[in-house]
Amino acid sequence: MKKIEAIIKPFKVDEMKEELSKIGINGMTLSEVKGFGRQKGHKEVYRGAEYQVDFIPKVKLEIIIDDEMSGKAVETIKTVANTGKIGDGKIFVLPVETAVRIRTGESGGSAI
Amino acid sequence: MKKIEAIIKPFKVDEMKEELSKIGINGMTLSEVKGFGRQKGHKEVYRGAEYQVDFIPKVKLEIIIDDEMSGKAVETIKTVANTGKIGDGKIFVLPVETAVRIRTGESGGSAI
Amino acid sequence: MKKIEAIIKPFKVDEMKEELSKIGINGMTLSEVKGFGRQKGHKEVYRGAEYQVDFIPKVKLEIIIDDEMSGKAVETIKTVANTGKIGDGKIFVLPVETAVRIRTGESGGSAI
Amino acid sequence: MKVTRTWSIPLLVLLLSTVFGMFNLVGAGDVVPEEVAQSVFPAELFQGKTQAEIQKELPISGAYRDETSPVEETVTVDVGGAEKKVTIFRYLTDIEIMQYRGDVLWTCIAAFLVFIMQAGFAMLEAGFTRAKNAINIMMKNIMDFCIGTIAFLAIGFHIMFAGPDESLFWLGSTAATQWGFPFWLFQCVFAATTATIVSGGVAERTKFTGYLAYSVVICAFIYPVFGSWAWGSLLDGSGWLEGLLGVGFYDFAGSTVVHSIGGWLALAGALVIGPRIGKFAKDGTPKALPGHNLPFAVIGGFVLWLGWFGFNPGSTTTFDGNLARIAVMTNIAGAAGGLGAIAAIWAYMKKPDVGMTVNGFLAGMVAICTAVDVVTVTGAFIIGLVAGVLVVFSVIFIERSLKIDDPVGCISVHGVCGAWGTIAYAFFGVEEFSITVLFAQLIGIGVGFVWAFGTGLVLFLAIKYTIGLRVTKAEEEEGLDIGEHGGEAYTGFPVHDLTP
Amino acid sequence: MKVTRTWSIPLLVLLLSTVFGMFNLVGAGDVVPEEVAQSVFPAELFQGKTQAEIQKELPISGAYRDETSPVEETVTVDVGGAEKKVTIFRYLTDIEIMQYRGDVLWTCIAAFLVFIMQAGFAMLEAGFTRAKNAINIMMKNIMDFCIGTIAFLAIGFHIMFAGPDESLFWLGSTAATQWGFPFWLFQCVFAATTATIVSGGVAERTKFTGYLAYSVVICAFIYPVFGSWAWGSLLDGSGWLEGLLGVGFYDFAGSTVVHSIGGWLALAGALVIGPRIGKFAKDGTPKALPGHNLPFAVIGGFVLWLGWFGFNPGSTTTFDGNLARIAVMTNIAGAAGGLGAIAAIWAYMKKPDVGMTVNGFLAGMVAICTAVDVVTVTGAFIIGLVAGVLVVFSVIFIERSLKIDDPVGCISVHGVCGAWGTIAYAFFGVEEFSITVLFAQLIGIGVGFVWAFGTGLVLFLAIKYTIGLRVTKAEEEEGLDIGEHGGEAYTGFPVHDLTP
Amino acid sequence: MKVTRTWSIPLLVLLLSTVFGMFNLVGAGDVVPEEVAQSVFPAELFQGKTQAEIQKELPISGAYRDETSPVEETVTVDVGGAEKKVTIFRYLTDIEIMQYRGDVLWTCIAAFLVFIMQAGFAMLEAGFTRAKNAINIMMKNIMDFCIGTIAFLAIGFHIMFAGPDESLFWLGSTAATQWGFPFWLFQCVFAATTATIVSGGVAERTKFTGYLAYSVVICAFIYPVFGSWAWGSLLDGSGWLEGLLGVGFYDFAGSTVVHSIGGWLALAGALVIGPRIGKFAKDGTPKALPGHNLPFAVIGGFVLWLGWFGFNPGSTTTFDGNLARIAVMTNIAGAAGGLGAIAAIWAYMKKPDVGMTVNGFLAGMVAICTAVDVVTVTGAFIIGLVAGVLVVFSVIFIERSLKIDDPVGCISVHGVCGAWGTIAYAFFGVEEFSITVLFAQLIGIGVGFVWAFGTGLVLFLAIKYTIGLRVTKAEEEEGLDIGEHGGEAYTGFPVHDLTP
Ligand SMILES: Nc1ncnc2c1ncn2[C@@H]1O[C@H](COP(=O)(O)OP(=O)(O)O)[C@@H](O)[C@H]1O
Ligand SMILES: Nc1ncnc2c1ncn2[C@@H]1O[C@H](COP(=O)(O)OP(=O)(O)O)[C@@H](O)[C@H]1O
Ligand SMILES: Nc1ncnc2c1ncn2[C@@H]1O[C@H](COP(=O)(O)OP(=O)(O)O)[C@@H](O)[C@H]1O
Repeated sequence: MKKIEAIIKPFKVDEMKEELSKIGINGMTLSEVKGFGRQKGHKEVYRGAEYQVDFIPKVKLEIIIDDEMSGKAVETIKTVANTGKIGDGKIFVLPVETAVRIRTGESGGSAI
Repeated sequence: MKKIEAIIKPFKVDEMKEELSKIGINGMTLSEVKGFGRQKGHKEVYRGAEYQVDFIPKVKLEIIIDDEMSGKAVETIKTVANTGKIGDGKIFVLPVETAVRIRTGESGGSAI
Repeated sequence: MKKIEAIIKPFKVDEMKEELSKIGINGMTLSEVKGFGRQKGHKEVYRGAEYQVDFIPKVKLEIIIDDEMSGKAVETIKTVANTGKIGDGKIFVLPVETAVRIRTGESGGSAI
Repeated sequence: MKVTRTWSIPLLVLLLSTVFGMFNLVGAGDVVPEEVAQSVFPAELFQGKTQAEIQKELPISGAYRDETSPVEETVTVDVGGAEKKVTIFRYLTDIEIMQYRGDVLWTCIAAFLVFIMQAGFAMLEAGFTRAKNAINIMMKNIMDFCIGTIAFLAIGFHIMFAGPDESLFWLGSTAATQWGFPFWLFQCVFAATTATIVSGGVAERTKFTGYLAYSVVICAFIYPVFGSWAWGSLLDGSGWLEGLLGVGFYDFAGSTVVHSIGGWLALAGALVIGPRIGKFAKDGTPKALPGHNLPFAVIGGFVLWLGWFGFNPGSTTTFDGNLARIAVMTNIAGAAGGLGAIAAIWAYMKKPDVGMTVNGFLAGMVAICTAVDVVTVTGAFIIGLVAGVLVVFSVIFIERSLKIDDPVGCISVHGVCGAWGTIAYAFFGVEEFSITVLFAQLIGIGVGFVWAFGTGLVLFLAIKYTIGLRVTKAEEEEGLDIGEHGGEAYTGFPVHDLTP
Repeated sequence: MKVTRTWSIPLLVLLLSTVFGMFNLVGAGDVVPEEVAQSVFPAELFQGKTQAEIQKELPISGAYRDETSPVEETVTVDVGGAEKKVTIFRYLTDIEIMQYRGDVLWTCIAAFLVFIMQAGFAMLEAGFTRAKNAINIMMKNIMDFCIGTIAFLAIGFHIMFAGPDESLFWLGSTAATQWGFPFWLFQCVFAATTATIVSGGVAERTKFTGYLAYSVVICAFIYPVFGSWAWGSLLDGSGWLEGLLGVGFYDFAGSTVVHSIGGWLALAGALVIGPRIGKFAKDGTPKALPGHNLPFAVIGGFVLWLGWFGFNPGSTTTFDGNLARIAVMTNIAGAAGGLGAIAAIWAYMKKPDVGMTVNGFLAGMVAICTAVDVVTVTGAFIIGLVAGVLVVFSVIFIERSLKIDDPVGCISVHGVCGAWGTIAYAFFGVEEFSITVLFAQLIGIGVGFVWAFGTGLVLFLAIKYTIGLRVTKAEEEEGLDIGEHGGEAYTGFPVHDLTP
Repeated sequence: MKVTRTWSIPLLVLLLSTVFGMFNLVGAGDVVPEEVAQSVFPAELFQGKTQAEIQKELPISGAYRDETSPVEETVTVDVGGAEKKVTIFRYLTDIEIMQYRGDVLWTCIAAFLVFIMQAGFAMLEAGFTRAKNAINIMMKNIMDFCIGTIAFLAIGFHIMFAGPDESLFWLGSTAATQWGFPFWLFQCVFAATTATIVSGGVAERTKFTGYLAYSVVICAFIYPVFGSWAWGSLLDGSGWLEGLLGVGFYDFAGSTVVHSIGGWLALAGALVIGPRIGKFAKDGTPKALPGHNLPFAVIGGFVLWLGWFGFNPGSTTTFDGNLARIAVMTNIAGAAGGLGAIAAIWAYMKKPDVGMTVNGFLAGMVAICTAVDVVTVTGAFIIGLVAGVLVVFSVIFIERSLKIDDPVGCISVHGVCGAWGTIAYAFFGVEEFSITVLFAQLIGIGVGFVWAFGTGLVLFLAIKYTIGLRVTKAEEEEGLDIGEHGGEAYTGFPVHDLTP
């Protein structure tokens, strides 16, 4: 099993959910994060003082997925999230040892 | 060492913290996430327009734990978080290579 | 490739970003989490009722990094985040299988 | 022949010095009203009409006054040593018209101030509860006022103020004259206040349809009936409490009539509907379910304070110097209430809790309503201070001992401190303490409690077993905003409530 | 000799009974004004001056009244059976001065209430839109009022109210007398309201410089010109709509003059600027872009309600009993509007939506403005109720069928319901229905639409092709707060808007 | 015999035309007051009492007027060519009573408007600071008003307004009459405002107990003492600044007396307590610590603007036409201040910053207070505009050059712009420029600075070394809400402040 972590632009979430559903991914967890990278932040002013805001709102998607599905999932995410502009985000894949569905107690592939 | 990630219902947090303390787990990190899965979201209306909200507030618990404790922890989480209703959540276990306690610089098992 | 997860005190974020930049780390993702650990929370009162708040605001930094850089990164985080007080936080290192930059499609080391 | 005059319009308190005086009806064997009238008043007050003609234009009762309708006045004429009362009909003098306009203006401004209390209550209640129910709380407050206005217009005003002869449904005869309008407006905002008070006690768990139902009944029936007992004679009614034990039950601006009635209705509601999920642990220990936006709640408290400057001083519905005194006493009681509460909670819980402090100044102003027009500075200070302390322990007692879940403390603030203020009148509102007065006040409080709590129980139980009073467990957990109104209050902000 | 008097000052409606009466000029072959004056009024009203001397002190027009400036009055003298009109100049009586002071006080208080509507609009608009644009919305509302004040002072007031002879730029001759001040203040807050209404329709995508530009033009030109047509004679102007078809176009407190003008300008703006990114799917289906703080928006609605108690009753600018009646009708229409809207949206969408309910009570009060001074209770109820239902379907129609993106619904609330209220006058505002009155109202509505929509199109297109009307796509996505104002509204709160 | 009258009650500015006139005392060798009285006034103004009897009922001073207490009036009688002054005692005429009631009503309404500034300040300060301190800021503002009310009641009012003979502690003799109440209320809300201004300068780091201590001292002592120097004679006092250099130090509504005093106290407080952790980098560069809820702050600004319509026009405490002029000038200065500030910050920082814009309109209204009753339209515009520009550079200067941490800019808004407004009087407030007037103003400003800054330093240092002024570092980092009040402002919302 794999964990796919994708950092994407917030307004892509709806489309992403739909496209992932289409390839059979029916579970995911989303969190609101702030990213720092090549995409520059911006200057802000507050009552006469200027300051730099480097962290930009992003969404992190976490999907636990069977090994075989993971390639397709990464592909889909890559396609959907791409706008061609700096800051489109990243996809990371991590190994997962087990997954358990709390409601039923199932574990492994059937849990996700 | 393992990392246990558990996606649970928000109102289970207090009980979870207590039960995990009982079995000797005294550290964890919680984040507020939104989940998509079998549990259906709901329709909302806003000034005459209807829209679908699919992401449901969940809490993600992250616990770094010694290998031997991990089974017990998973069991406990499973028991406490279970309400028998769709949307109870998932537990994922991932491998961890090292852990460091910043304050003391200790690493490995004593760091957690 | 490794994933470094560091739970730190919120007000260390700015300094951390600067110091990590200095050692060549130009990408990271930050999320706002709540931590439970040795650092005790506090009692709160609300209209005559007392209650215990155990979860303390923390920031989680996630950095995906080449294997060779990871040691240096951990060191830097440890130094910067250290205040010597309980609650300074933890650093965890996890294995990562792949990384993809969405914009370009690059993967592996050049993606981060 | 000496003439003294008795006014038929209590509100025209102004001395009409230009027409006062002594005069003789030379050789008057028989007293002709026409003649007396012309001797006492300048001719233009009769607009060339005879006494009989003017009499026909008299409004149904003095309450339906207007700047163009005539008034009736009794003049005592001294005819050769024998006093004779002559009733004279005339139009208003210019100065009386000015006074009338002043009454209208002040009563309206006061009503506007009381109106904005709706916003204050909405902020207070929303801020003291959880984010997931904020829309519902807003909707309840909007509907309280919309329903309150129409229900009071259609039925409540009649019940509260009609005499035996005319109808006040849908304003009725009142609409024919001007005074009915400011008076109705002021009474209408009072009625809506009562319904809104109740809202806090059953917050975060009441079905919206059930809420609408009880709001109608309170504004159209429960409040007006008690109001008619205590205040009916302000227009054409006559309330039996007004003459109680000879001294009358006294409640100038509604510590009991508005606040306690609201508080006891909330008590009935909170009892019938039961506590919110998670409010009490299995062993009965109360748990805190903290409000989601305390600054919002505090500003609501300030807005209520502002509204009280209409609520109390406006209750004279008269443009005169007295309103300033009442405003000052209101302010002192509020400030003392705030200080009393902060001291009490700080001593008891070791922290100056903001929720209790806000409850404290509100409690001070609730308590002062009864005696605010007659109290001294020291009286106002003590009434407020005691209310501030009382509200703290009342909240704690109701929660810890009675195990009643009152999310914003309205039973304590309005019910308990309203009762305290009503009793306090017997100690601080009269020249000399009189046991009769105390009894009258206690009876009034008791009647208020029995009426409001009794009808409240019936009402809430009736709703419970018909259209339903409480939302489902799932809906309560998810929040009423989504379940009842199909929306979220704070889209874009992650709201994470770890309470059930 | 019989004397009757015709007042030259319409607002001094008070009867001066102390000086009324009948008198004879003994043997008067020739009528000497000096003599007549002295016989009708007490000497002190002339301050020892001759009629000619007083006449020189007359203000330019009766509108520039003051408590110390003289007035002109026509007295009809009956000389041996022949009626003769004599014009007399005199100073005010004490009671007239009191009335004047009352007019000033009430007009100012009403203006203060209308002022606070700026805050209400700001809260409503900010709450109904997304967090990333909240600063921008606040800034727009602040600037509306700052710019509105100065632009109306410099130019608008002159355009709207000047007669042919004097200048009202920068207050002009008005500043010389007292009455100009309350009147200007009340008109100024009205003008600013119009600009603010427009703001909602083009929210979340308008360049700040473009916004400032159109705000100036609206307050200095577009609103005052239409205002001069409908209301010019309230001071020294004379509007051609005021005598339309003999009956005159009637709009007491501005359903058309303020609200529809604002609504149609918003329509023009929304059309020229186009919908927000993400508002319509590729197939044209509207998507919800929910507001970020609905409790804030609702409190804004309550504040607007409060403001309306100045807006409508204050439009008499007269201290008299009538203001209460107007306040009551305003309140009834608002309440009925809220009920109408909640019923409509509940029936149609199966949920009692908070946004629509707020729009509903606002719509009720927009609609009642025209006829609020003459309507009955039932009339006010129906006008409000219909407006509440109408606004719901208007919002849905404009969004779904016309594909126009109006973030807060101002086109429907102010434009459509303003028009409804203006028409409603013909049915509920006159004794007997008259087709002429209906036509006059329809013409007024039509002229208002053509003027506001027409000048609006020109204005917004001109801005679009010069300084620019819309922010860049990137800036719109990121939020105008950062792009236009260099800041964030809610630092410290993670704001995560998943809409574009 | 010619009679002229000198009023003993300055506020009764109304001409009593009905009693004016010329009359002869036939053969009067000796002038009998009784006779004169009866000839000048109608009999009912004496209520059948002798002059001696009425004299006994005179209130202690004219300031303690009431609608039922008699007044003293000097009538000049011309006896055979020789002028003689006769003092007459009488009760009020009806028209004087109406005027009195108008004064009471307007003064109270103005006080209500000033009261709501407390809420405005609370919103402004809370919005401009961080979420973790929001409860603390609310509590400070509540306590300012509660403490302010009771401290001013107990001590401050006496210090500020008592003459040598009577006590005004706990209202004292004032409570016996009616006028004391509106006057006290208006003065009380002013006093509370001063304390609240200071709050902003020491926000986010002050111990709550320390805060309470200084709030008492300011309301009970520091403000009233300076107030007594500048405004004492408004009641029974007599301030030495009032006659300064013959022309008197002029400060109509408190640019210096309220605002600068508050501003300089804040300066002292900010200096003694030091900057917030993280405000300045090690090299002294200021860092932004952005406010957590700017829309809330802006609405607070609007509420303050509303309050100013009571603050300035209400300062006449008189019901007359003048209040409108003052309201208009206040409004123009506010609008000009907003425009000045947005232009300045836009030019200087390239962004139209919302915080500065709000400070700008507040600064405009602070500055206009001194001369608002005498200034022209252009004068008001310039005073406001300059204040708007000034506040921007003052904020930047204080932060960047003086390294003082003033979280909401109150030193600049109230201190600096208050001083500017006080100076501006010498240029825009008098017919002809006079160096004496300028000096008088400068001396007043200087005295105010020395007094407020001096006593402020002593006060804050005294608190620092006794009960403690500043919270611990740990508490400051965690937020004062938890440390001082044991709660969080926004439970349910994740608040993540990355600043220390
Ligand atoms: N090394 C990294 N570790 C973790 N997250 C990263 C890393 N580099 C980038 N990110 C995340 O990806 C986002 C996009 O990266 P950025 O460098 O701005 O643009 P791009 O993806 O187009 O190269 C960042 O905002 C950050 O959240
Ligand atoms: N494949 C997945 N990857 C990551 N998170 C998931 C996945 N599937 C489910 N989740 C998380 O678990 C939560 C519960 O899942 P759901 O399918 O709704 O119910 P259940 O756990 O009862 O099967 C979801 O809201 C989501 O946050
Ligand atoms: N076993 C754990 N798993 C995950 N997170 C942990 C664990 N232990 C501690 N943490 C995180 O680290 C933070 C600091 O830990 P704490 O025990 O309070 O202090 P210290 O790091 O000084 O030992 C906690 O608030 C929590 O977020």
